Amino acid sequence: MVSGMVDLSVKIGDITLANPVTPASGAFSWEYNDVIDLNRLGGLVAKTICREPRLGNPTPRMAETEAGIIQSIGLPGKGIEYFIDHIVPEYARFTPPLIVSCSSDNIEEFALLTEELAACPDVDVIEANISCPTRNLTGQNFAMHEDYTRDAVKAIKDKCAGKPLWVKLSPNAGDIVSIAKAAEDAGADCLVIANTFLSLKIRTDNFRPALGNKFGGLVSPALKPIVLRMVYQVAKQVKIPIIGIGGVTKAEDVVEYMLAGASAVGIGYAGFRNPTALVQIIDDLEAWCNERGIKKVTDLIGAVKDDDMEMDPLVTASHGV
Amino acid sequence: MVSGMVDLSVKIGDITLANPVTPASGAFSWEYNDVIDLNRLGGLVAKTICREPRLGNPTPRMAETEAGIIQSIGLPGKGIEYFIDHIVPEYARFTPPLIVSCSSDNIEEFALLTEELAACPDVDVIEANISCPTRNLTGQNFAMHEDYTRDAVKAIKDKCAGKPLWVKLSPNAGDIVSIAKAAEDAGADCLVIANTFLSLKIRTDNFRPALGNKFGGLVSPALKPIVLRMVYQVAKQVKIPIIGIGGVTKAEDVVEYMLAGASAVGIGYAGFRNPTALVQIIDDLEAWCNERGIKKVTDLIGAVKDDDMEMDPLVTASHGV
Amino acid sequence: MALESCEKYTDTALRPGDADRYPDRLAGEFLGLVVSNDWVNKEYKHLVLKVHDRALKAYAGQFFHLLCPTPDGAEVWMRRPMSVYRVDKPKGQIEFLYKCEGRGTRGMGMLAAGDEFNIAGPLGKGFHLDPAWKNIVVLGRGVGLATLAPLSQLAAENKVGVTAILSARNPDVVMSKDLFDGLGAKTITVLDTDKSSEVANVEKVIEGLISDRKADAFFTCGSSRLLKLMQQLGKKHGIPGQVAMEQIMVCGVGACYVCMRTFEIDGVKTLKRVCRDGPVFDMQQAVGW
Amino acid sequence: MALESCEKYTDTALRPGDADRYPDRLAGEFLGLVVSNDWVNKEYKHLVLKVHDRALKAYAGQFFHLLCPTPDGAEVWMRRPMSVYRVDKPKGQIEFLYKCEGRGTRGMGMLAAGDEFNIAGPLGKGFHLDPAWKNIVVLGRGVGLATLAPLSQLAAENKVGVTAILSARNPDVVMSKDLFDGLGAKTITVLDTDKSSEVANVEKVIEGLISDRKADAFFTCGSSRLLKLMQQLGKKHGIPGQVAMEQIMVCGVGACYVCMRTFEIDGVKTLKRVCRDGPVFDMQQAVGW
Ligand SMILES: Cc1cc2nc3c(=O)[nH]c(=O)nc-3n(C[C@H](O)[C@H](O)[C@H](O)COP(=O)(O)OP(=O)(O)OC[C@H]3O[C@@H](n4cnc5c(N)ncnc54)[C@H](O)[C@@H]3O)c2cc1C
Ligand SMILES: Cc1cc2nc3c(=O)[nH]c(=O)nc-3n(C[C@H](O)[C@H](O)[C@H](O)COP(=O)(O)OP(=O)(O)OC[C@H]3O[C@@H](n4cnc5c(N)ncnc54)[C@H](O)[C@@H]3O)c2cc1C
Ligand SMILES: Cc1cc2nc3c(=O)[nH]c(=O)nc-3n(C[C@H](O)[C@H](O)[C@H](O)COP(=O)(O)O)c2cc1C
Ligand SMILES: Cc1cc2nc3c(=O)[nH]c(=O)nc-3n(C[C@H](O)[C@H](O)[C@H](O)COP(=O)(O)O)c2cc1C
Ligand code: FES
Ligand code: FES
Repeated sequence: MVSGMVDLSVKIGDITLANPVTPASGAFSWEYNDVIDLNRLGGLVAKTICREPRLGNPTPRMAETEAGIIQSIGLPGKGIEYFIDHIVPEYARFTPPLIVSCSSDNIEEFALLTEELAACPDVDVIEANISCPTRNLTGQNFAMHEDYTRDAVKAIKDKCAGKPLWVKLSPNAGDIVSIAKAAEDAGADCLVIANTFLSLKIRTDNFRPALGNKFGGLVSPALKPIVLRMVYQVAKQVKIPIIGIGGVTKAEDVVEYMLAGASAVGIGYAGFRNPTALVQIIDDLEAWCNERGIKKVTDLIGAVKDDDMEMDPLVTASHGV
Repeated sequence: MVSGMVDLSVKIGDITLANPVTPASGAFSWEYNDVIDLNRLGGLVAKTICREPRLGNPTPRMAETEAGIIQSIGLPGKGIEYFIDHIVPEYARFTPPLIVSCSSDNIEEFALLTEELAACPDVDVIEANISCPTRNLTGQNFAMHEDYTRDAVKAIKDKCAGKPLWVKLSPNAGDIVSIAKAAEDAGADCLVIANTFLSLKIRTDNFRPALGNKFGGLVSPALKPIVLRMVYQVAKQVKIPIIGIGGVTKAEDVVEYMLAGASAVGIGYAGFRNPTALVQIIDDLEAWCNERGIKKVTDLIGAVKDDDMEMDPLVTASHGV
Repeated sequence: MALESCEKYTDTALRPGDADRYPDRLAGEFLGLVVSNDWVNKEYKHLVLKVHDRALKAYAGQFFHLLCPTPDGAEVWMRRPMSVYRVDKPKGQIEFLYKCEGRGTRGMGMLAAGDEFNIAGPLGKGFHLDPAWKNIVVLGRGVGLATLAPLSQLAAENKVGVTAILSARNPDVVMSKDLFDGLGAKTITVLDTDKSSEVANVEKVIEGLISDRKADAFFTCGSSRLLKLMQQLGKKHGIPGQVAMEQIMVCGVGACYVCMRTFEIDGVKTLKRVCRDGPVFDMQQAVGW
Repeated sequence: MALESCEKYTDTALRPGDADRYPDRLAGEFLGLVVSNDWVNKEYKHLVLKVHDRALKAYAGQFFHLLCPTPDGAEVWMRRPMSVYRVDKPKGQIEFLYKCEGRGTRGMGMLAAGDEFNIAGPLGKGFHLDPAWKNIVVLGRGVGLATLAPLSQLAAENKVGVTAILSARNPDVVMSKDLFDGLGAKTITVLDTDKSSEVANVEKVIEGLISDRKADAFFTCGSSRLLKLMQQLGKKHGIPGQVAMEQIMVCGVGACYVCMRTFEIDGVKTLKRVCRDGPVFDMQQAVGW
């Protein structure tokens, strides 16, 4: 690895990340410090917290599928008070900015929760998870609808006390671009694209759903091309930065998301598969940039070459493989 | 394989399929007769035909992804006249019912096309492909919207001359249930769920989209849990039969789709991977049913056991793994 | 003309002998080198791995999270948790005893000497030996014995006497007897074939040990039935106990809240993470295995 | 307690010796048994497979669609098309010559004697030899020679003389010379290292063959530059020709319309499927390789 040449830092609004690699909410906790050096990460992203204590969903909460896993956790947690008193301090020991994901299915409660978090000095960013597909049985959430998104984001933004608000969108929405624009209009400072795909597995041995909650969110490297398409479409239509989440397993995937228009990425699955993956991806990304003489990783953002595509099939078919 | 016990036949409206395994449109042609016995299949499904000749999309039309492929063919074909004169007779040599998929982005043209197909005696079923994500550059199509779906299906149904109309929906829609109901209301006799997921791959060696058409449809066994969830949700809300398409690679997947509420399945990817897969899946399905003493495969339709699920996490967590 | 490859996943794990940038971390990701992987009977295999020093920190009751090779050309998507069966510090080796059953463990069964195997750990809270205990009773069945076996080593190191009751379907699948024997434990085998494994008989055996003051603490793993028996006897005689639990896992480090089990503490039911709050728990708090 | 396995894919292909329910089908899916898989130079390997009788129907210019093993633990999702390099009917074997490059071909490179390898075919339209032709010229470069090599066999069987011009970067990667030589072809090697492979020189060589009446038809594969040269010379002298094309494939049987190339017929450009309309096409109709 050639080192010390490329500048890996990216700015998401006023927040500077030392590099564009962050964990995805719910797939990370300070406990990973047992295995990796958390100070290497672009950011620390806490698991989505709800205002009241929640036990979460029935077990089993995970099942393997043909190519990936479905999971349904149901946002368990000990509530906002415990979180601020006991969990924020765990993260505060480390240097990267702390992004706290939070959620509610009630706008007023969401606003209250935001207010409480914003008042906590160690919280650098509020990430509104308006897209968890498994917090209730129907899979519905604000991010499925343009109007709900706008209303929720407005109410939350009001209570951020000037702290940046990132909004996590759903890949289950039909028109991601309209929803992204609604979130931007309502004051989101960054869009996190995307949460998990609402899914079902039925066991053929006992004819029962494989998960205790019936539905679960599908997580798989296979899904990257879908989410990448969403990031690409949204990036063409909004001005705020985007964090791409879905199927990143290697440095080239970070590059691909950035080319499509993301400023950074979030990683879940890959860190489960290889607990040291995030650190390795940062190292590999640095090496990748240095090998190509890329001086600032931000040069990659939106750099896809898509403006001179040949649309005559008779011409393109005669190009080499 | 124990043979001759289970009755594998299923009825989709008035059409009887000898078994619930059909190819998916665009992933099949009579040319597969070089490799397998087409008379074994539940149905023959022709590639989507458009009224006018089309060259299709620029190459490359396929790229491998982390777990699957993206493809963008663009509905090439020689037009309806050639189709009826030269391609229908190729299929007519075989015994299973012929399902002809057709498409247009214009409702009047769609209706005309339907009329021409319905007049052809060898065509048994008309499948309206209102969901191809790559026939134009935006990925838009009727099946993204409830209203467009209703209008298109109504106009098409009018010209079916009494032949069954199957309507193929899009997994890119946000609210598949509403769209399914709109199609049912408008006269669809069966819902085909689903087409491919709009996706993008960007090459990190040259920063260009990997496909000539930029966007492509993602095809992968990984996607089965998403489509299965859609089939399950729709089956609870409509009365017409459903054909599940997405990631079927083995007999258990057919069972899983049927448990979720499908009456039959369509198969694309698995037949590309293993050209003999469909025949093998039929054999395996027969053996699977016979081993379990299932007398009619139709007993599986909607037989998922989901009505006595334990929703208290404190109780379920104490059940064994 | 070359298209991009679609290779996935970086592999970053420490190999035996690699310099360790973070020697103080409790756990890590390692590429173990397979020394041997042999059948111990028709169902179980025994895997010996040469590992990086950091992996040798594992102690009894902890587990590793294993990235199993594929048995069938398709990928195995999630790691599999597996108790440490034995740590051999002088040789720089750790060992696993496992049942070849599903995709992951069958994939594991394919490993051959010289292969690399990616493991993450050591993870979780292991067994605890109170210095006041002179004699403990270990009761296990099936694969549960793989988890309990290293207790014999721990006890030997702490000069604590062990009686190990090994329950099995038939004499062919009795496991770990040699390991317990070799470390000075007294072993009692109970079998389904001669009905000696029935709860009533096991109860008699344990009551005997209690009378003989050979039961300062109870340890179990692998059977709800046996857990219940030990809970009853523990409560009756005021004997403390520990149980090692299992649950489907994703992260293995305490982040994802997938691996929940129910526990009852002072009459209140709650959920705990098997991977980090356990896998070893206070026996009386466990609500079913 | 066992969870469902998530094994994928049925495997149904015919093994050598299996009874054939459909012996008349033109193609099939086969599990070939690897006889050998050796390096022929630093970049290319030569795979010999024992196959089911139905697979032996393959003729020169046809291809098989190969389900490559994984080089890296993740799955290879699409088959790879590969020309038949040689059919050895007496031994019941077919052979491939291939460049180890991307994931699929590197996976293929890992095959060892005794392994099974899933192939589908034979597919496509191969080379055609006109009974009127006495002498043909074969011009190929790199992996293109793997496709052209079986022409020598076909020509030998039809008592047609062959001149094979083998173009290569350097003497180490000249391929198939032995195969051509062994079947009585005259081989001419042209190299980048001594510049003999430059178009002007190759043109001179071919013009010489035309003067000597050794060029009743042209065959090429693997290089746009050489295709263009042969097109020009063919047009100039009225010599017919055939070219074998490549394109990314999905189905390989003509159903999916992924493998399109542009052809010009009577001034009108059109798309054709490499897998079924080809891979061998009329040389004058090809628009770039
Ligand atoms: C802390 C701990 C220690 C363990 N120690 C051992 C041991 O030493 N030896 C041994 O043979 N087994 C042990 N197990 C059980 C072992 O993890 C499972 O047998 C294994 O995961 C099954 O994987 P599979 O691919 O063979 O089965 P599959 O049925 O194909 O697995 C499918 C999924 O279910 C999960 N799963 C299945 N059974 C279990 C289980 N009992 N516990 C947790 N997850 C499960 C798998 O991890 C996988 O995610 C232990 C489990 C835990 C939690
Ligand atoms: C009819 C035909 C016959 C062929 N015969 C031979 C042969 O005898 N020997 C040989 O070495 N090669 C041959 N090729 C090329 C061979 O198919 C590719 O080298 C191979 O597919 C590359 O796969 P990969 O996984 O190594 O490369 P990757 O770059 O990882 O492949 C990625 C994708 O692109 C496709 N692809 C890449 N290169 C080509 C290509 N040139 N043609 C078609 N698809 C491609 C692959 O199939 C795959 O889908 C032939 C191609 C065709 C179409
Ligand atoms: C076990 C698990 C728990 C998750 N919990 C949360 C959560 O609490 N909040 C949230 O916004 N996303 C949650 N997610 C979604 C991830 O943040 C991420 O969007 C998703 O895993 C896709 O990224 P990946 O492909 O890199 O895994 C969770 C995902 C998993 C697998
Ligand atoms: C190469 C290719 C071409 C396709 N063409 C069509 C088409 O013409 N019409 C259509 O309705 N669906 C088309 N599809 C979608 C398939 O019919 C099917 O919905 C999809 O492949 C998902 O099923 P699978 O997971 O079994 O492949 C195509 C898919 C592929 C891979
Ligand atoms: S497996 Fe993630 S918390 Fe236990
Ligand atoms: S590869 Fe499908 S038509 Fe050629």
